[in-house]
This record gives sequence, C-alpha cells and structure tokens, in this order.
Amino acid sequence: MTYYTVSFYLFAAIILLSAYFVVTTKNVIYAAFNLLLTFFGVAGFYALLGADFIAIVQLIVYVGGILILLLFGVMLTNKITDTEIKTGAFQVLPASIIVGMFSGVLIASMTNNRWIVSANTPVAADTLRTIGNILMNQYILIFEVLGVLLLIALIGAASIARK
Amino acid sequence: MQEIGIAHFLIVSSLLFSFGLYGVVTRKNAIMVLMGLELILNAANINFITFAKFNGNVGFGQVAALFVIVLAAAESAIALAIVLNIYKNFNQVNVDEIDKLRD
Amino acid sequence: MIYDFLLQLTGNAAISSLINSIIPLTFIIPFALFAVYLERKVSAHMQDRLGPMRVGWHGWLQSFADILKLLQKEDIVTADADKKLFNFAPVLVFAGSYAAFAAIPFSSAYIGTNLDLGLLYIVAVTSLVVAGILMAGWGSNNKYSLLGAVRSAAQIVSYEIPTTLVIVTVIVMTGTLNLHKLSTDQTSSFYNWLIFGGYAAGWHKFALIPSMFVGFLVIFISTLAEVNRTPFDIPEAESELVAGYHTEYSGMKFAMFFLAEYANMFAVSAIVATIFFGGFQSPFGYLGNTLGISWLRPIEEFFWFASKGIFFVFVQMWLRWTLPRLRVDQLMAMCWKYLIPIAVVNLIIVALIMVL
Amino acid sequence: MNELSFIQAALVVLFLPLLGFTVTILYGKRFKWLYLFEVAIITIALGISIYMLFIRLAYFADAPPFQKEFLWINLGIVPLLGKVTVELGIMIDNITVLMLFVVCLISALVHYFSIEYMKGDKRYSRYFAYLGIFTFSMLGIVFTHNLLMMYIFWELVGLSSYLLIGFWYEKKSASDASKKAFITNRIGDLGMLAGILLIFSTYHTFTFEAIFAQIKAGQMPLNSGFWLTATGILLFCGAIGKSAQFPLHVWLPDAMEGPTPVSALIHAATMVAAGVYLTVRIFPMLTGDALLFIAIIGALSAFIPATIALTQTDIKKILAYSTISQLGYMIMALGVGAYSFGFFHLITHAFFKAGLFLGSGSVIYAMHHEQDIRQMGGLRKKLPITYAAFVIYSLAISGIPLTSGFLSKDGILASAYAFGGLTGYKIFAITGFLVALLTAFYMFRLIFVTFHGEPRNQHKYDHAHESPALMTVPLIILAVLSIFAFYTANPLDAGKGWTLSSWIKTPPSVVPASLRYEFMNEKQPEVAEVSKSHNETEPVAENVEAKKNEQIIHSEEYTHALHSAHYPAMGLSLLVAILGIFTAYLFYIKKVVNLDAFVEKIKPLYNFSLNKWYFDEFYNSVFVGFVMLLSKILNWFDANIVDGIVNASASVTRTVSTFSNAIDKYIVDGLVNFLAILTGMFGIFLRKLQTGKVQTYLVMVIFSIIVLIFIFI
Repeated sequence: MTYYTVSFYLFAAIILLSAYFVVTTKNVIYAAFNLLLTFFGVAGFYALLGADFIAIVQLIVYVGGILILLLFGVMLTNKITDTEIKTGAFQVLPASIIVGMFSGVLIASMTNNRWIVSANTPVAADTLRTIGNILMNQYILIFEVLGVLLLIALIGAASIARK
Repeated sequence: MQEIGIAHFLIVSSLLFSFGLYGVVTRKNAIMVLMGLELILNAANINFITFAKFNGNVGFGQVAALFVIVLAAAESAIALAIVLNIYKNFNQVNVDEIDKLRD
Repeated sequence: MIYDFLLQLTGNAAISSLINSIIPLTFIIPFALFAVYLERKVSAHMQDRLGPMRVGWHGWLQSFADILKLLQKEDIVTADADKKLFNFAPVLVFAGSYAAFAAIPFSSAYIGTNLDLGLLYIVAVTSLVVAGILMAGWGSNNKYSLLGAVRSAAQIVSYEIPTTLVIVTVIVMTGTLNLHKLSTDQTSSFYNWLIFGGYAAGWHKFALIPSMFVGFLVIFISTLAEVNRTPFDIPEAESELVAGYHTEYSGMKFAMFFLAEYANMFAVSAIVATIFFGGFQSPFGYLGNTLGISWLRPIEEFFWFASKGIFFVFVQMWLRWTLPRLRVDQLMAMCWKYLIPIAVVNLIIVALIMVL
Repeated sequence: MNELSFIQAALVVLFLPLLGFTVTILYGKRFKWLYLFEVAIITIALGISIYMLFIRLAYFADAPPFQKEFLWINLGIVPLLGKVTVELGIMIDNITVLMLFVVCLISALVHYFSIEYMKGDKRYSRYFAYLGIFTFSMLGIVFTHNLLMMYIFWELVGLSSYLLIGFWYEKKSASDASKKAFITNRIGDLGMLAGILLIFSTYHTFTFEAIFAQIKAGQMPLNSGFWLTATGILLFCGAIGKSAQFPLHVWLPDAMEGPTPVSALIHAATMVAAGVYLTVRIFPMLTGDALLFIAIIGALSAFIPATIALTQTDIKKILAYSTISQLGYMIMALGVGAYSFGFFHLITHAFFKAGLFLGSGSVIYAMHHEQDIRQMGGLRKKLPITYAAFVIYSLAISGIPLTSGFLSKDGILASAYAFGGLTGYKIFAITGFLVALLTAFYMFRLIFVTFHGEPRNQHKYDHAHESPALMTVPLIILAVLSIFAFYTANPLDAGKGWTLSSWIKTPPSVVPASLRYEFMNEKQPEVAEVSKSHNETEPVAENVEAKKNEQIIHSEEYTHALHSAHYPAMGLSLLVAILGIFTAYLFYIKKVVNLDAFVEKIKPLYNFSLNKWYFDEFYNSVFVGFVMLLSKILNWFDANIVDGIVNASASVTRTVSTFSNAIDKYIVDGLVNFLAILTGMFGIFLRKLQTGKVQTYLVMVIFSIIVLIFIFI
C-alpha cells in the first residue's frame, strides 16, 4: 500500500462523500461548501494523474471563481434574516431508480471495457510548457474563440444581472 | 488491493457523474441544479485527464480539460446572472414554481 | 534542504514531512506576536503616542498578555449562528493562509515544497481564504458579517487579476514559476534583483527596469488589497461594519483570524520580496562565504528574507496609518480601471522587450 | 465663361437658396440674425444670375441651349420598355437666363422688402427660410430640362406656396386659403401627371429634346393625333392650376391671406408665371387644337377676373384678379401663337405686378394693416414715393406708351388681331381690347380711390407715413424696370422694337403638319429644296439648313398679317387704355355720376361682379352639393336595397340554420363529443408526462438512453 494508493482512496472518498452531500443536503450553503470539498478532491485527482497545472487551474477557477459565484448566488437569492434556506427535492424515487440504473450501466461499461493503455506512461515533466505549446500551435483557433466566448459571456452576464 | 489503474479513476468519475445527474434531476433550487451540473463537468474532466495520462498523450487531454474548465466558468457566470434575474422577478429560484408561462 | 536532513535523521518520509510542514508555524506565531506589537508601536508613534508601555520594557510583553487574555476568554457562539460553518470558518481561513507558506522559500535550505508552479499555487490556495471568509460571514448570521464577507470576497477575487497579470509578466521574463529557482537566480548582488531588471544581460536589463518598477507597484497594491489592509480594508471598515466578517468571533477563533491576517501580511510581503527583491538573497556578499562557514549562509539568508518581509509588513502598517480608506466604488475603479490596464500594458511591453 | 462654367454657375445658383433654407430653418430659432444669411445668399444668387444673363445674351445668344445630364435612376432593361434610365438635367438657353434673372431679382427685392415689412413677426427667420425654399424650387423649374424634374419642383413650389399662404396659420382664413390653394393646384397637377405618364409610356423619356425629336419623327401617343392634342392639354392642366387660369382661378384671390411680400413674389410675379413658363417649354409639341383650347382658356381667364376686379374693395384682391387677368393674357398670347410676346409680357408683368404688390404692401404697412381701399384716400401726400411708383406701374399695366407694358401688351393684341384675321377667330382680339379697357379702368379706380380725394379714415390717415428705405428702394428699382428703355430703343414701335425678340425666337413646331395651323407651316418648296440640295453636296446642304433655321418660324403670310396688324392694334389699344383711364377719372375724381345711384341701377351686374361671378358658390353648390346628393342616394341605396338583400338572406339563413342546428346538435356533436372524450382521456394520461419541468424530461431522456443501450447492446 503506497502513498499513491492511500491518496487515491482518500481523494476518492472526499469526492464521493462530498458529492453525495451536495446532491442530498437540504441546506444550500452546506451544499456549496461540500462542493468546495469535491473540487478539492478532484484537484487532488488531477495531481495524482500528473496534471499539476490543471489541478491548480481547477483550484483557481472552480474554488476561486465558480464556487464564489455560486456562494454569491446563494447569498443574494436568500434573505439574510431567513435562516430557513433549506430547499426540497422532487421526483426523488423515479430519479434514484433511473440514475441508479444509469450509473450501473456506466460503471459496467467503464470496467468491462478493455482500454488501450499506453505501456510507457511518460513522467509529466514540465506539463505547463507542453500545454502552452499545444495551445499556441494546434489549438490556437479554439483558444482564441474561447477567449472571445469568455468575453461575451462576461459581458452578457454583467448585462443580464444589471437589469 | 490491486494497483490503482485506469478503471479506478473511471469508476469514481462515473459515480460523480451519477451524483451530478441526480442533483440536476431532483433539486428544486436552481443554484443546486447548477452545482449538479458542475459535478457532471468535473466528472467529464476527470475522464479527460485519466485518458490523457493512460494514453501517454498527456498534453491533449489536459488541454481539453482546460477548455472544459473555461466553458464551465462562462456557463456558471451566465447561469448565475440568469438566476439572479429570475430571483429579482419572481422572488424565488425554485425551478418547479417558476411557471409563469404555463399560467 | 532540511527535508533531506530530516529524512536522514528519522528515516521515515511521513514523519519528516510532518515536521517539515510544521516549521513555518514556528515562524508564523512568533512573527504574529511581534507584528501585533509592532503594529501598536508603529501606530502609536505615528500618532505621537507611546503605545503599550506597561508589560515589560516598553511593553514588549504586551502580545503575550493579549494571547493569554484571548485564551482565557469564553468562546461565544451566537444562538442563531450556523454552528458548523461558524466553527469551521477560522480553520479554513488559517489553512488557506498557511498553505501559501508551503511554496515560500525561507532560505536556500528550507522551502516547504519545491513546487514548479509555486506562484500559481499560492494564488490558488488564496481562494480558500475567500471561501473561509464567506463561510464566516454567512455562519455568523449577522448582516455586518455577511456584508463584510461579500465585500471581502469581491475585493479579493477582483484583485487577483492584476496580481496574476504581474505574475504572468514575471513568467514571461524569467520562464519559471518556481519561487526557489526565482530566488536562487537573483544571486550575488542587489543589481541582479528583478526590480533592477533581473539577471538579463545587455540593454534588456535597463529597458526592463521601468516595467519592473510598475509591476512591483501593481502587485504591491493589489496584494495589499487581497489581505484587506488599509486603505483597502472596506470588508472590516470599523465605522461601517463593526468589524466585518469576524464581528461575532471571540476568543481563540478570533485569534485564529488574527493569526491568519498577520500570516497573510507576511506571505504577500514575502512574495513581493521574493519576486522583485531577490527573496532570501543578500544584497551583497555573505559572511558565511567570506569566513568559509558553510552552515552560516542559510541562516544569513533567512535573516535577509525575514528582514525584507518585515520591512514590507512595516510599509503596510505605515500605509495603514497614513492613507484614508477608499469607498467601494473607488476600490473597484482602482482595480478595473487602473491596475488591470496598467498591468496588461506592462505585460505587453515586457513581452516585446523579451522578444526583441 | 464656357458651357461647363455656365452649368456650374447654374448649379451654384440652384443650390444656394437650398443651403440658405436648410441653415435658416435649422438654426434660425437659436441665432436670430440668421435671416441675414438667407438675404446674403439671395443677393449672391442675384449677382450670379445677372452675370449669367449678360454673358449668355452677349456672347451665346444664338448658341444652342447648354445642357448637362445627370443619371439619377438606372432601371436597367425593363420588359416591354427596353433600357430605362431617368436623368436629371439642366438646360440653359435664353429663356432660362431671362427667367432666372426675373426670379432672382424679384426674390431678392422681396427679401429686402420683407426685412422691414415682417419686422417683429414671431416666426421671422422661418419666413426667410420659406422664401429660400421657394426660390430653390422656382429655380429648379427654371433650370430643368425634363418633365419629371419639372414635376418634382412643380410640387415643391406648390408646397412652399402652401407654407407661405398659411404662414399666419393662427388665422382661420389663412389656413383655409392655404388648403384651398393646395387642393386646387392638385387638381391641375393631376392632369399634368397624367400627361407626363402618357408621354413617358410613349417615348420612355422625360427629356424635352428627346420627346420633341420623337414627335418630329412621327411618333405619337397611342398613334393618334387626337392623343397628341390630349397630351398637350393635359400638360397644360398643370399650368391652369399653377397660373390660376379659369376654372381653377379661385385659389389666387384667397391666397392674398399670406404676407404681402409673399403675394408679390409668388402670387404675382414668379410662381404663377411658372404655368406660362411650362406652356412656353412645351410649346413646340402643342397641336393646333391644343393651342386653340389654350387660347380659349386664356381669353376666359383674362376677361372674367377683369370684370370682377371692377368692384372689389380689398386692395390686394383687386391686384390678385388683375394678376389672373394678365396671366390669362399671356396664356392667350401663347394660344394664338405669339410665343415671344407672351414671354415678354411674362417678364414685364413680373416687374410691374411685383411692384404693384410691394406698393400695396407699403400702403398697407403705412395704414397699419388696413387693406380696404374705402378706408384710404388722399395718401399721395403722405406716401409720395409709393404713389409715384404705383402710377408708373399702373400706366404700364394699362399699356400706355413709354412703359414696358405698352410694348408687350400691344404685341399680344397685334398677334391676336392677326390671328383673327388669318383663322377667323376674331373673338380673341375683341376680348383682348375689352380686357385692356377694363384693366385701365380698374387700375386707375384703385389709384384714384386710394391716393386721391379726401382721407376717409382721418385717424389712420394721420398716422400714415412713408415706408423706410428698405421698402421704397425695391419699389423704385421695379418702377425703373417698368420703363421702356430697358427693352427697346423705340418706344412706339411695339412690333419690332423689342430687343429681346431677336433673342427669343418662336421654336419650330414639331407637330405633324396636318395638326398645326396652316400659317405655322413652313413653306413646302423650301423643304423640297432642302431635300434636293441634300443629295448634292454637303456644304450647300449646311447652308440651306442654316437658312431654314432662320425662316422656320412662321409663314410669310403670318408675318405679313402681323406686320399689318401692328399699327391698327396699337392705335386701338392706346385708345381703349386712355378711354378706361378717363372713365375712371370721371367716375372717381370728377364724380360726374353719382356712384351709388349708378350701382343701384345696375345692381344685378354689380352684385354678379362683386360676388366674383359666384364661382365659389357655384363650386360649393355643384361639386360639394353633387357629392352630398350622391352620398344621400348611396345612403338610401345602402339602407334599403343592400340592407334589404342582406336582411332577406339573413332570414333565409336563419331558417336553414334551425334545421342544421338540430342535425348538428344531435348527430355531429355526438360524434365530436365522443371523440373529445376520447382525446380528453388520452390527454389526462399524457398530461402527467408533460410537467413543464426540464428535469422530468431529463429523467425521461436518461430512461430512454438506458432502454436504447439495452436494446442495442
């Protein structure tokens, strides 16, 4: 049992438990902070998978950006004096059955499939440089389009929220 | 205990995906639905990174994951703006009660 | 490296990692005590008073007395507070600040983790502080706390952008995000510090000096805002919000916020010092080198590092008692209308110089 | 100055007033002094127009018209028509420059006059802006070389006239008058539009030259001479409206509600002359029958208003009727073929009638806006300059020698006389002399009542005073222009004396020989000679061509008749003019007859004249009454017959529907209800699935995916 294995199971537990709480807890704020844990765990996974840059981006964007946005959303759509910020769920039974079946199918397909695994998994040396080269060469168009999209989304969000 | 392989990560991502789906399908609060969506996106990202790692082609999977993260940021910004607007108009964000068009 | 030394000593990676990770704490706590004392003395002398004079010579034991008082205090949790969040928030905030210290090189012999993406890592873990602050604000169930928290979050998220832009400028220039490498590269003398154009050769060095100076100003101002210090202390503006997000806290939890604040102050100072002022490097030669005593050199380095950090902490205090507080709109305007454009232009200029 | 610079100068003159209008209307309210900008612009335009007049007449008098076309619309190849392009263009010939000079001069004088006359009006600068747009539109008519552009500017002129008549729109009478003028003009313009459309559908062009060339080549609308005549008359309808000819003359007297300088500019000198100008432009394409029609209209318009003017008491109304009468004169002149005299009279009349109106404006100004001549009297002592100018104008309009009016009027009378001799239509000559008599009488009635005798309203008389220089100077200029010296060296030889007649030559008619008056035909042998010489050598042919151009205008016969008619006509007209003046003198100065008793004696005639031949009442009762009657009949028709049919069909429908209702209710409805219940049951079932919540649908989607996975794997 190596550190790697321990870390994997630790992060997997964090991810799954917190994700479970996210989707089942009635308190929106708890859900949001559980989501923080989930993101953290996923970042840990990335680190385990040798994607340190993506892990940090995950922290910066998800924790520092999206989660804060979500928290803002929660705080702005619930009255501060109102301690009852719980929220319900509906169609729980059919949803659990069907999602359960779906996840069964998914896991079955994931495990039964013979994935072609490259024999020599290269050590991720200087991934940042690799990603930068790919972004600036093969995916330059997508990169720029994404930039424009992000700009449009920001302007749109600002204008929608201002109204 | 066997060595951690590709299947381990994929199973975790599948479960994460299912949780996300469950959240999207069952939650009433629009923000909770959004959280479910983020879970789904994270599950997808885990898959990207996993395949990138085990396929030996590290860069491309990570770039794809990067794109997904950027898109998720844009998506959540827009979605939250819409939710705020809805809250302004309806004074609540429960997706099952915002049915003004139906009336 | 101390870690290697520990590994040799204990023979167990887990234990040595643990000890390795505790080391910054042994610096932070004394530093916080000293900084509280310093803050009170600086403010007192700026206002032409003496400050604490009772406990010890010139009141130098005052901080210890404060700690004792805080420890003795009753831990009050208000009735309507969300107890889980309320209790967890200070931990998260302190964890966030503390995590940043993992990537800061105190001396050539000690760095928590020699991360390749050290600078970005620090930016990333700072987000945890934001989450903690929001948690505290919401958990207190107090409108002042919530307002302070929301303001703080908005402020920190906004000012992360100019910070990151300046960091990108540094990447463009040096090609590394590793703080340890950054420090070791600025070796030998102060004219190799990045603020003086770094270790580039030829005319590049002189062309870069103005840009570096601008970059230093931008990152100093924006990190100042990120740690909610005056003139950017709107989240805890006493005259408006009582004490912002930690209004409801008392006792040890309050102490943790306090600790986190001072840790943050030192962290950002250390980052600024590391990026632009050579980190742990001495501005001139080392006594250890001259005398041929190899173990003296890391100690000297630590001395220089601590001096630079404390100097910038002193500058922060100086500013606190010099400048009035900004309004919220001025704060945002400062960030979006001035710092970001300046940082972007600066980035472009540096990139051009580096390409030429 | 060459042709190109002429065109450029013309464009400058054309668009300067538009610039003045735009600037003044936009900023006039903010900058009170901007009316001076408009005045300056019209002065510049006047300067350029004088320059153009002299250059053209001195150096290019015999040159062909200068023309320049600008492509406006290119429709490409149109089915059935071929390539269609619409051009705007400018044509400058001798007529154009003369008319340009007249328009610019009178417009400028009216501008100066108005500075003083309109002082203190609350829409002062807007008034000048309107003057600017009017000048622009009028110049557009003057410069145009095609019918379409003429029509556009024609309507613009109508618009500016409408604006200026209704300038004091707070007065109900003013706004009514402006509407009346506008609508009456539209009736004439409708005819003109029909004529233009006829022409375009036949010739596919609007340009005068091209139309004339095609007519000359033998092409005619609908391939018949009748329609050529009709086209001419329809185009002339525009002139009837704009020049206030019988029977559309009723708007002009009412138009006197506008400011007096406007009356001088628009309703006396320039705009109403546009009709004459149009007739002049289309003269070559008018057939003999059309000319006869025009002559009849002209004669009626000359006679009827002259009789009305005898009894009017409003100073401006008298002048208005006089204007109609004089315009009728011009139209009649054109109708009898006196092309150059008609145009000559247009110019001379423009000067002295503008003068008369400005003079009356001066009087009205002096009398504090009193227009009734019965309130005046003895004003010659108070207004010496105005009085002197007024007398000169009146002499001119009466056709007394040494004035410009004598020259032009006698030319017209002589032509009418000759025309009568040649064709047998002596009525035009008789009408002409009669109108000359009446004109002299009513003009001097006006003078004697206004300026002589005892003041009838002492209070107003005491306050009367001579107008300031800005108003009297234009009067003096116009008075000077009403003297013979500018037009001829020999004041008594009306027939040949006019210097201008060497510049204004009757254009050759393009109408087929069979449709013209005989006396207008060129001599057949000459044409034969041309064709013969054409076969021989080129230079000779050119020579003959040039010669032919000189002699083309009228036959020998006509020239002879005209020559022999001059002296009798001159004598006779002089006689009637003096007779008219003398009668007026007897009536109003010597008072040899008791006026009231005399009026009492001819009461019916007097009332007939005083009430303007009951034209307004006639139009009211006939047209309005006809419409009322028609609507009454239609109403009855609607109420009884249409409604009856509708009601009958309704009752039939009701009976049928009672039956059909029963069938519907029990058989059809039973089926439908059954279906509805069935559908409803389905709906109740399906509604459960259709929740309107995206999440439910998502569940269904996932479910379907699972099902699909199980099916396919």
